[in-house]
Amino acid sequence: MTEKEPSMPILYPIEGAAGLTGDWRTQRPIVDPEKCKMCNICWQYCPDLAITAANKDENKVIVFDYTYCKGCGICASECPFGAIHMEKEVD
Amino acid sequence: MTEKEPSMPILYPIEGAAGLTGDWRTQRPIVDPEKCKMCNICWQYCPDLAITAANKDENKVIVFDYTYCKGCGICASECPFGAIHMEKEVD
Amino acid sequence: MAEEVVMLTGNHSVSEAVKRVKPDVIAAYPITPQTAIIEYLSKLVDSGEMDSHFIRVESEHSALAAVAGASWAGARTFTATSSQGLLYMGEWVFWTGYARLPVVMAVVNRCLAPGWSIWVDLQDSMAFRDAGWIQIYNKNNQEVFDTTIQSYKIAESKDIALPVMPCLDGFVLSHTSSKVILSDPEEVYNFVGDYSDPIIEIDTGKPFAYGSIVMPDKYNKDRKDLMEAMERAKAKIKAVNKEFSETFGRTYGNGLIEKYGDDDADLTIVGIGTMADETQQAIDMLTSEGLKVNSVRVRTFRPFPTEDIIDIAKKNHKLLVIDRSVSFGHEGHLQMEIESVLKRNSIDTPVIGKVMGLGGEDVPYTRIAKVAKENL
Amino acid sequence: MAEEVVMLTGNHSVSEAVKRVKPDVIAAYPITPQTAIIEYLSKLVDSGEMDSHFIRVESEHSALAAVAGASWAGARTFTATSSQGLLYMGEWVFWTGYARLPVVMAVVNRCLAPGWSIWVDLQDSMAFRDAGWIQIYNKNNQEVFDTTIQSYKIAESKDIALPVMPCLDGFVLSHTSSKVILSDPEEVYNFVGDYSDPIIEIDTGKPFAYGSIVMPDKYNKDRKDLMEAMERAKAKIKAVNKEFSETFGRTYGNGLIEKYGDDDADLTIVGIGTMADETQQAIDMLTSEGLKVNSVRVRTFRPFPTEDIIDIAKKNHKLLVIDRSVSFGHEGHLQMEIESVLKRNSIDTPVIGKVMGLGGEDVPYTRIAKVAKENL
Amino acid sequence: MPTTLKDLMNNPKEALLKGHFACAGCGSALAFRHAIGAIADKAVVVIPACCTSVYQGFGRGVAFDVPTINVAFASSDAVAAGIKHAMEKKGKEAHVVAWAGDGGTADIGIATLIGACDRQDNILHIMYSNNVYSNTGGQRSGDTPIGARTTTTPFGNKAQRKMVPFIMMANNASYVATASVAYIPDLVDKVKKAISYDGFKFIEIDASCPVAWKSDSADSIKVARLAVETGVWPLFEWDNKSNKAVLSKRGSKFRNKENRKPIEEWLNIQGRFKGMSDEEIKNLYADVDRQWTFLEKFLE
Amino acid sequence: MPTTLKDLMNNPKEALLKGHFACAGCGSALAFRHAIGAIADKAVVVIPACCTSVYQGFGRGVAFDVPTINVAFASSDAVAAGIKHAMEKKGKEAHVVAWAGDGGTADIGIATLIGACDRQDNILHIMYSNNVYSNTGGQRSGDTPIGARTTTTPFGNKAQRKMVPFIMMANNASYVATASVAYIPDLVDKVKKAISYDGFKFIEIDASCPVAWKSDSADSIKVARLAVETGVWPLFEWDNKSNKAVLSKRGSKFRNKENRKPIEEWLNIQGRFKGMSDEEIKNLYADVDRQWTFLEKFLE
Amino acid sequence: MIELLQISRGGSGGVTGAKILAEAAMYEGLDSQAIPKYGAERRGAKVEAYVRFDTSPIRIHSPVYNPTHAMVLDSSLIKSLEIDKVSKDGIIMINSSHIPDFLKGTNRKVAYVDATSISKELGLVVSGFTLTNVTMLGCFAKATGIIKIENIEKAIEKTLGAKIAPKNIEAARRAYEKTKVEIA
Amino acid sequence: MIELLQISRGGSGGVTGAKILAEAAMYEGLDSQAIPKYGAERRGAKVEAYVRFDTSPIRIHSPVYNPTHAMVLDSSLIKSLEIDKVSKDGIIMINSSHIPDFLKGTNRKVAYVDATSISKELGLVVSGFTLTNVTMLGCFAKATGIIKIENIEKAIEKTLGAKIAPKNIEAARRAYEKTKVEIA
Ligand SMILES: Cc1ncc(C[n+]2csc(CCOP(=O)(O)OP(=O)(O)O)c2C)c(N)n1
Ligand SMILES: Cc1ncc(C[n+]2csc(CCOP(=O)(O)OP(=O)(O)O)c2C)c(N)n1
Ligand code: SF4
Ligand code: SF4
Ligand code: SF4
Ligand code: SF4
Ligand code: SF4
Ligand code: SF4
Ligand SMILES: [Mg+2]
Ligand SMILES: [Mg+2]
Repeated sequence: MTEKEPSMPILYPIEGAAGLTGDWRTQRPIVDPEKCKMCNICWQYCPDLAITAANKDENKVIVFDYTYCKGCGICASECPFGAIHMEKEVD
Repeated sequence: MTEKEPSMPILYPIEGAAGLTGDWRTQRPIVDPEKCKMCNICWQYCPDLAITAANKDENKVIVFDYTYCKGCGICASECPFGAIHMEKEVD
Repeated sequence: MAEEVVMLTGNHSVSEAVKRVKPDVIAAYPITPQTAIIEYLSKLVDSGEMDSHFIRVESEHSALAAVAGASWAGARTFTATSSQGLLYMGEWVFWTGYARLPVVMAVVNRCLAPGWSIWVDLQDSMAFRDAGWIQIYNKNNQEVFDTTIQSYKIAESKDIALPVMPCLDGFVLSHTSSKVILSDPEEVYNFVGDYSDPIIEIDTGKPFAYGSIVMPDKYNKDRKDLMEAMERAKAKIKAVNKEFSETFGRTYGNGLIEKYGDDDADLTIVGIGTMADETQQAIDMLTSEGLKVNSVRVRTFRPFPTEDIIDIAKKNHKLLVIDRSVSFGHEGHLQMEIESVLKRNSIDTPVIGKVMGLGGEDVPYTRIAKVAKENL
Repeated sequence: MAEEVVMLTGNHSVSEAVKRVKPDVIAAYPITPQTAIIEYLSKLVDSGEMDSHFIRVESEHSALAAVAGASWAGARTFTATSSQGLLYMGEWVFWTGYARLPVVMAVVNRCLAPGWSIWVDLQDSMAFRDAGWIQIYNKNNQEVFDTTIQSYKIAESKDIALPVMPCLDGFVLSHTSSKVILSDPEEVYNFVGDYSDPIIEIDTGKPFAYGSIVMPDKYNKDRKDLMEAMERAKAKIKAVNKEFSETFGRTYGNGLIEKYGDDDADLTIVGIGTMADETQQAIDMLTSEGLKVNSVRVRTFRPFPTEDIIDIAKKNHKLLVIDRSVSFGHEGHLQMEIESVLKRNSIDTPVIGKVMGLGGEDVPYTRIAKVAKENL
Repeated sequence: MPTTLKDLMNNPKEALLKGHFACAGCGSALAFRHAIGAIADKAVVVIPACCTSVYQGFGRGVAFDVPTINVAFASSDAVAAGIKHAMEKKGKEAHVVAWAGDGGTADIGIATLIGACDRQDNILHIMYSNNVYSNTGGQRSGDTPIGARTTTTPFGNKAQRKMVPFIMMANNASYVATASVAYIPDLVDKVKKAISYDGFKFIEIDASCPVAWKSDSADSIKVARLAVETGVWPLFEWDNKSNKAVLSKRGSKFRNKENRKPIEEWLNIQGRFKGMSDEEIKNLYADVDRQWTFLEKFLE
Repeated sequence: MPTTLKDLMNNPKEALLKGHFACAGCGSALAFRHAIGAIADKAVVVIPACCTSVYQGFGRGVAFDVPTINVAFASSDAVAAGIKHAMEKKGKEAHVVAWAGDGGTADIGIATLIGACDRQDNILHIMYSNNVYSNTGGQRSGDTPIGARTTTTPFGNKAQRKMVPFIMMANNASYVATASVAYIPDLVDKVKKAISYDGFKFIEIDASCPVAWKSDSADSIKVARLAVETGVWPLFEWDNKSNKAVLSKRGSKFRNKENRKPIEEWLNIQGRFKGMSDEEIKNLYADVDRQWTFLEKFLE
Repeated sequence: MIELLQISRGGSGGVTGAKILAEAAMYEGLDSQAIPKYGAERRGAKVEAYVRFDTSPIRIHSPVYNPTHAMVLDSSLIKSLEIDKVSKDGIIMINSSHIPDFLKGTNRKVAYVDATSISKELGLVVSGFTLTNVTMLGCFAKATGIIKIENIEKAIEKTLGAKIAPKNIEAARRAYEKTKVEIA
Repeated sequence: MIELLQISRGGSGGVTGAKILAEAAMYEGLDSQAIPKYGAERRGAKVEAYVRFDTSPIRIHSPVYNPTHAMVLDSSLIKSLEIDKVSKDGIIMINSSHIPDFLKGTNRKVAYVDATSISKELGLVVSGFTLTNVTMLGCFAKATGIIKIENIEKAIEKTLGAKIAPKNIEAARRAYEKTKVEIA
């Protein structure tokens, strides 16, 4: 045995540490660009960082990252303008 | 081995559990029967239960139990009437 | 209510046994994979199905402390833990053993951190093999149920007066459902007996002080008696196993070890826990290939079944000892102790040791068979 | 400041060594008979004589936790405990060992309760022989000083990365004053080296996570490396002992064991701690009576000096192993492990085991000599 | 200047990465994202056994972009203190945070917590409370509200709720605050304020757990907001310089009982309170009153 | 009816016997004598490692005439709870008392203490404080006053004093009180009152230790009295029904700072404060003020 | 010995389903085991469980590596099934109204039934999750023939209790009737 | 090997005295040990300590059972001395102005000096306790001749430091001069 560094339980930061958690989703959030006022309340409340913030200056509404969005529905519940709704995932 | 009861570290209450602690004393309390008003303040404060309480009805002043009195001097300090003083133990 | 045949996890098997022996006081703290045991007992107590006091303590240290307190007060008690929880109550594990309190504590074996792992190995309970506890390792959920019951009968007999730790492999038994015969509650209770004449009992009318400072002579007297009680426990465990078998028709070897296959084998695989059960499958496979192999499951690691190990070693030609725990800086636990027994008794039978299955690593019987063949 | 020759207790010897290696962080909790170690260090820190942080924790569990935290952050650390304190930090003892943190913790051996006793036996540190710590048992205060220094050099080398536990008999060493040569602080520091390239170091610029959940394969990889590090530690301890001897002129056998008397004895007394030192007196007495006896002191119990034990057993005719600790339900610790080594290596030399000196029982050399004669 | 949503968005570094292992709708993960995110460049987190040890992910890597040390259950603050002392000794700057659940804080971990507070170790303890031992399947903790059905109180918890913030005030922490996942900028403010204090700082966050609370994951914010609006969870700050408590802006109007929503609104959207008797509800109201009475003593 | 000296003298049973192993002038032994003596016929005491484990005597027998269980340091309340539950289950009456030092209460034992309080286990915890770990030779505890020289703070303790009674109030014990060996009838009153409450009760007694305090053994009462008269040790009671604190008769006038003696009078008869700097004395005054400020919130 | 691999999503009752199946086997006179794959379960995430059946006592404690049969409770999970590990003679049971593309051309024996619809019809929905665990037991009984539907029903009754059992029994029975077995 | 039993009262510095003696022996070129009797010490209660001296390294760790010499720091403790255990050739050293009755007729070699008076004269009093521990070292030097008074002084200096040492050295020296040795 010539190994020099001790073997230790160390992990490093990566995206997708628990896999592509979008797979867990049974319903998905959909934004209505008409209704979105780009307030980013939804962005703030997403526990999964699965919302790319809206940008008023560039007039861009929010975008979901379905690779990781678990479909909790918080964004839909919390959007003050009812701009998000949840849809059942289809197989 | 026929012993039935398990061997356990159990002790029972006795007087003199730590021996005759009067031996530790380097000074001893002496009561002045003239001054003692039988208020029993000293009795109350003795951590060693080495004072037999005074009895006003029977006109008995306090008595020290030198077998156990460690000579702390609390009784002398606390007697409101200066009825107790401490004397060096002689060999 | 009579005997029931049910599909049950190991954890539930513990709880069902505990329910039947009617402890006065239970105190426990949750930890994976032990939780279901105490959740079920909480429910039985809160619903009134069990007439016990359940103390929801804030840690394992307090769990065993509370249970020990109750035991000093003459109560029948129960607790359960696992892994880090067992370590966290470590001071009390020794305390309870040295104090000769007949506490029963189920240990759901799980390996120790770090890395963090919730799966089985036996490092946790093995760390307390010095502590004055009887340790009984189980092979399946039926045995878990039966051993838990037996534990009370062993612990509470005055000539033993030792705490007992029934151990079950985490997840592999604790969370796996299999068939369990739940004996009639009344019969079980009668088998164990009530605990009305306790080993020790606090009584405000008859003060005593427990555990004050002791001088070395008294200290050694107590330890010697503990050592002897462990020795006596061997016969006791065998007797209880026999009586249990007469009453309920189920038996686990001679109580201390369980043999499988014929004597005079070229190789005897000695193991513990579920791996030793799975070994029997390997033995069948190897035997069917014409090999002369058999196996032994060590059921009680404390007291250590010295005489049985001698017997096995004498009757067979080579031992392959499989450990699921190890003392870092030396060897596997079973291996070391078996070797020491053979050495002490000048028995030449060779011993080969293997440590396998740490950190929940699965060891299928095919692998056991392979290792056996390599060492035949 | 140069070398000093002083009259010192074992506890002070530890502190003087610690002072010289300049730990960054010390955390400890008082317990008899360890207290003087930390009282002295508190004083040195508060007076500015030592440039360390001293954390006055609220328990032993937190003492080792704090020290481990500091070690993760790349600090050189120190703590000390005893008996119940060691048990109370038990979870962290395993944690530190498994985490490969190069912590040094002096253990002042004291027996376990109940009954309550503050005197020596080795039951406390022996309870952690599985935990992945190097354990070095000392015979006198000079060795206590020297071992504490050596511990850092062993623990902090990258190919070892294991915590080290220098052990000293409570009161018998901790409170007894005897002559100790305190080596020059600068020389000591140079011998140990600084700890500027730590085993591990938290860095906000380079995040990592330590101790998350691991799968069995990784878990086993880490444990295997721990096992191997223990194996490597044998050579390391020997090398450090040798280098120490070259630097300071003091040596302790080969580092793992210390032999006394000539080989080819009819009886070899194997022991540990101060009882093994006192045994030398018995050997002198017996030799002067014309008996062929010698002795071996096991200095490191972890890693276990397997090869040296083999060597001893081969060169002599009978071993009498004296334990100051025991696994209830089996036998003395040294005895079992020595027996297992001999069995494993097919060595016929007979082994006789005796457990003596529990709970602070004094075992004078005359008694050792008597037992030796009975077993010649 | 109070933190705004814009400030949050301009935060240069995230502490939590996408693809972690928390359940959908986990309040603890959300709290971690923002609380640790607010100090991500210099944070070191110490995590005792709890859901956070699991949701950081496993096997391939971790979802935390800050140094993370997972430790034994009853020791987060001691480890954090050790780290902080070592880093100070080595001249390195860091905000060392003990991030623990309610169990790891209020129950098994409280001796370490109080010990570190007593020494005024220069660290921040953040207790995220989901009111139970979520990681082990939802057993009662000292922070479980009266009436909650947990796996060890299947017929409803009877014991009073332990108010760790009060204990920390009594223990003279340098800064104590409560926060909620429903009020993220307020939470971030409090974290930033905490690290500006010397000595031992403590924040408890009400962090929804849809699993243990048997609530809809979409309601995770709603339920936390209702806790504040019903008076169940007072939002306040206290420091030992003033020995005074101040209600947070978003929660101040609920000091007045008349402004509070009925607690039933909070209860009814959570499965864990299903089947609560009137008696239990009465006891819960009384326990909430008790908490306010205590807090009132410290309010202006 | 408050207890009188006469009542004490008529107490049918002593809990402490002559010839125990406490040092001459030990405040703890005196406190034990009366506090446990007041309930001697039905008391069961649980004692973690502390001076009391030693002074009960050893080898031949014990000086305690009540059932006494000596237990591991960090567990007195858990053991007491276990005993109480067992005796209740068996239908036996008993006042189970966890009798512990300041170290065993405020430091290593505080998780057990708070745990039992949280569950409202029906026991009484009596903490006798000599402000250090006397049994192990006088190391600092969480209850050590600022400025005290201890064996681990040889140049004076800097950390604030931990007020366990306040922590127990914050933790909603059913009854909390402070007492002093200088006021024995008051102490006895409080013990008797405590056992009349259901649930968890807590009393802290200021118990002089001539050894650790480096004071004359004859001054054991004087020094304790001065602690009250200087305001260092407020004598009060609190219960969770009222959430109000009441100053005890003997100590009430010291609420007013003008009635207090200078703290220096208390300091000067104790060797442990020798060499205190003006700065330290100022800090001590400030810490005492802090304690009163906290207490004031609960006084009428 | 027959070994089943069951794949489901956390929160859909897979572990309970496996246990009921093992219990039904017991009534059938077989020895059996239900093994949840050990680890943290997350609602929606993939979860495995194993069931063993044998005519003699089972002494194996390992997870199942090479199942005889496989059962997938959520058709979206079919892609995660490692078909090669399933015995060539075994049956792949799936909650689907049709044979999914993924299986087509594999030449495997596939049993399928739209358990989701059945469960929904019967209101077997908990917090937005349609529970198909029990429903699919009907499919198992039909496709494998190892266990009689009556014993499945008995096990459902015992495990779920008089209150919830009837709906579930009905679901299993409907699935039993509607299950189709084909070679894909 | 020479072994000393020292008897004193808790609080009178017996342990320090023993340590200074062992240190003095070190300067004398001897190996030495100072062993406090292990246990809880109480002010005023009897306390034992032991000192060993040898020309070769000491490997014995036991307490002393059969001392060569005995030294009693407080004359009131003389009655607790088990004379039979002390070597017949040894010396019994006692802090007393005369040979106590207890020793009279024992035919033992007794060394005595009124250490209390010497200590008092020099103000060696701490919390009411007269410290005779160091003073009696002078008696030891004189009576046994094992250690030169100069080495005792050096050890006192080293242990007690420049501030307190002088008085103590003076006390030891006075005791050295005043010690009388007689057969009792
Ligand atoms: C000493 C010890 N006891 C018990 C456990 C098991 N355990 C792990 S996490 C946990 C519950 C944590 O609860 P909390 O702190 O509230 O965090 P949550 O899981 O709710 O996030 C328990 C009991 C453990 N890991 N160590
Ligand atoms: C786990 C553990 N740690 C440390 C000790 C050592 N110890 C025994 S008593 C004591 C101090 C007790 O202090 P306190 O509770 O204040 O009581 P006091 O001695 O002052 O009466 C300590 C540290 C122990 N017995 N167990
Ligand atoms: S909360 Fe609604 S309005 Fe605001 S950014 Fe999100 S989707 Fe748009
Ligand atoms: S559903 Fe949940 S996870 Fe998905 S984007 Fe909305 S808040 Fe984020
Ligand atoms: S205190 Fe004084 S007056 Fe009162 S009884 Fe005692 S001696 Fe007499
Ligand atoms: S001197 Fe002390 S021990 Fe003696 S009687 Fe007076 S108070 Fe009691
Ligand atoms: S169980 Fe609750 S706290 Fe834990 S990860 Fe899931 S939602 Fe979060
Ligand atoms: S050290 Fe103090 S508390 Fe302990 S017995 Fe002596 S006087 Fe009492
Ligand atoms: Mg929680
Ligand atoms: Mg104390």
